[in-house]
Amino acid sequence: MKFGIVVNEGPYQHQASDSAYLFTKAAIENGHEVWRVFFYHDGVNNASKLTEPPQDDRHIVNRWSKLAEEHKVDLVVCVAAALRRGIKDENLAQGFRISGLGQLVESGIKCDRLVTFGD
Amino acid sequence: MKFGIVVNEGPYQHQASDSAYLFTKAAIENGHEVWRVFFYHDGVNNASKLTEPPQDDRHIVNRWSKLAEEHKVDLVVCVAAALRRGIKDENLAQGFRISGLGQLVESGIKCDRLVTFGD
Amino acid sequence: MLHIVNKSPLTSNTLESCLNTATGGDILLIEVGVYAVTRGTAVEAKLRAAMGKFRVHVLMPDLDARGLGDRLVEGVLPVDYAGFVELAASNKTCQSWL
Amino acid sequence: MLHIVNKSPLTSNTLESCLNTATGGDILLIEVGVYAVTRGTAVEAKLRAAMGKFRVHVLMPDLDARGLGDRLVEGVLPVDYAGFVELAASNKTCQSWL
Amino acid sequence: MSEVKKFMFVNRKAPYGTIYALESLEVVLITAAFDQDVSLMFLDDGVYQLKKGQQTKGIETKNFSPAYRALEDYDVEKLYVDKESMDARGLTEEDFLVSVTVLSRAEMGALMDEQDVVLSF
Amino acid sequence: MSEVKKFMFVNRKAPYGTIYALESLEVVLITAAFDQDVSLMFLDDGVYQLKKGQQTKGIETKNFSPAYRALEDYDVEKLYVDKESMDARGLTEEDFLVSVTVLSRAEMGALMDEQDVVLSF
Repeated sequence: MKFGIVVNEGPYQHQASDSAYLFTKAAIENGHEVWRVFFYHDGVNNASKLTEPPQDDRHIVNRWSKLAEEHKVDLVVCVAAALRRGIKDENLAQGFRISGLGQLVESGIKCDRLVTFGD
Repeated sequence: MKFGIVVNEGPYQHQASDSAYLFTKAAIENGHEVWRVFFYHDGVNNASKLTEPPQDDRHIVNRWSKLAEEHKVDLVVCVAAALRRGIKDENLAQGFRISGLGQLVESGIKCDRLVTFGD
Repeated sequence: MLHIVNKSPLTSNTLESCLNTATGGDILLIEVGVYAVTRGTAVEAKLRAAMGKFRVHVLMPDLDARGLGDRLVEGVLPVDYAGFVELAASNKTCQSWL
Repeated sequence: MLHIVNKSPLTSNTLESCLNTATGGDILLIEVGVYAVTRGTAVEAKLRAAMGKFRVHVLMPDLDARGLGDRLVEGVLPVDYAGFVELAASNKTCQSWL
Repeated sequence: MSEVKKFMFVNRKAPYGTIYALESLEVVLITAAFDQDVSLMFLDDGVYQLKKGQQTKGIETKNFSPAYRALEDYDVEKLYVDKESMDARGLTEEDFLVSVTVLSRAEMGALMDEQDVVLSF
Repeated sequence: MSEVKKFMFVNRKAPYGTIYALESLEVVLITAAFDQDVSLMFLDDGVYQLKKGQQTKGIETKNFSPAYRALEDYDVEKLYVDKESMDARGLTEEDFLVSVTVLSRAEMGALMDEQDVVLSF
C-alpha cells in the first residue's frame, strides 16, 4: 500500500516528528511504500542541516535523511512555510527538497492513505 | 520598571512572538525598560536571518532586530535550544546573541517583572 | 498577582484551572483566550461567577482581531497593550497559564 | 475510518469532540492521548461508554513511555507501530484530530 | 488530472492564535485548482474562523478572512458548520462571512465517512 | 550572588508529548546553581511527569525521569503536587518517583502568591 505522510511540527519541541518517523519506518518494514513525507508549517524545521542535538539525544534530522537515502522516500518541504521560517537550499539537509503545496495535494491524490502528525 | 520577556514559540506558527513584540514595544513606549528578551524552546527560531515572509506579511525577525538596535534590548537565544533547532552564529539575525539558560535565570533575578509568551 | 490566559475556554481546561487555583487579583485574557469574555458562550456563567473574585481584563486588539469587540460581557475591563504593560507593572508577579 | 487522537482527555476537549462526531470504527490513542485509556481517571466512564460504539486502540510504546503500560482499561486493544500501520492500511481514510 | 478524490478539510482551530486557519485556506485553493472535490468542515473553535468583522490592525497581522468570500470564485461551495460548536460559542449563521450549511455532529460524522482524504487544521 | 528570589516552576504538561517537562528540569537545576529559592509545582497533566516506571525505548527518546530523583542532590526539595489533578488521573503518592507535598488547589494558589518569579512549562 502507498502511504503519504504529513508532518506539521518541528523537531524536539513536539512529539509529532518522532511519531511520523517511527510510523514511516514501521510502514516500510512491513512491506508498504512511503511515497512522500510532506513537511508543513513548523514541520519544515525538520529539514535544517544545522541542527545539532546533545550527544545522548536522537538526531531527528539525520534520521529522516538516512530514511530518504536508504528507502528512496521523497522528503518535501513546503516552500512558503520554509521561507517564513528561514529554511532554504543553503541550510537544507540531505535528502530533502523544497517545493510547493501542490505536492501535498498530489500526495492526497496519488497515495492510498494519507496520515498526518501534528499538534 | 525593568521587564524581562520570555518567548517560547517560533514566528508565524503561533501568536506568542507577535504578542511578546507588541508588549515589548508598548512597555518601551510607556517609559519602561525591557532589559532582556530570552528566546527559549521553538522561540529560538525567531532569530533566523534566513526568514523571508510574503511581501504583505509582517517580518517578525526584522522587527525584533530593529527593536534591539533602536532601544538596546538584549535579545538572547538559548544555546541548547538553538543547537537542537539549527540556529547558529552563521544564520543568526542582527541584534541577537546566543547564550546559556543562566541568562534566563538572571532575567528573573535582575528584572522587576518577568512576562512569558508561549503555547 | 496577574494571571494571563491565552487558551480557548471551550477547548482547553486552562482557564478553569486558573480560576480554580488563583486566589484572586487580576486575570487577563489574550490571544485565543479572549473568546472567554464574549456574550452567549457556554462558559459565560462560569466567567460571571469568577468576576466576583477576580478583576477580569481582556486585550482588545486580540478581541477585535477575532471580530468580537462588540460582544464583551459587561464588567470585563478592556485594555490595550499599554494597559497590559500597566497590569504587569502593578502586580508583583505574573503567571502565564501556558 | 481511523480516528487518531493525540491530546490529553483531561486538559483538552479533542477526544470528546471525536467521540461525539465520529460514527464508529477505529479510534487510536497516541502521544499524550494515551492517558485516556488508563484506569482510574476522571474520563474512564466516558471511555468505557465509547467502547460500545468504537474499537479503541492504544499505541503501547507511547503508553510505556509514560509509565502506564500496566494500567490499561480492559478491552482497549494495544498496538505497536506495525499495528498502527495496519490500522491505517485497513481503513479507507484516516483523520488526525489535531 | 483525471482522478478526482473527495478532500475534506477539518478546521478546528481559532484564527490568528496559530497559523493553521490561514494555511488551510491555501491548501483548499490549491486542491480546488487540482479539480478535486473539496469540502470544508468547521468544528469546535474552527467556527470562529468565519466570524464577520475581524479587524487585525491592532495585532499587526494580515486579516485573511475576506478570502472565505473568495472561495466560491474557485467553485469551493461546500462549507459545513457544526451546530453544537456554533451554539456553544453564542454564534448564529448571521455572524458568518459566507453562507454555510449547518449540520449536527452526527451529520458531520457521516460526511467524514464519505471522504477519500481528510486533512486536519 | 547575594540576591535571593523565590522562583516557582509551574509544570502543567505531560512528558514526551512536548519538550517542556525536560526543559523545566534544566532551568530548575540552573536556578538552584544560582542559589535561588526554588519550588516546583505539578498541576493538571504536569503530575504525569513524576510517574514511576517510564520506559521510553519504544519511542526512541531519552527517559529523563531519573533526573527528578537527582533534584535533592541540588537541594531542590520543594515539590508540590495538586491533589485534585492527581485524583482526576487515578494517581496516588505511591506512583511518584520522588516524595512530594500534596496540596489542595487553594493551597497551590496561596503558594503562587508568595513567589517573586513564576516560570511556566
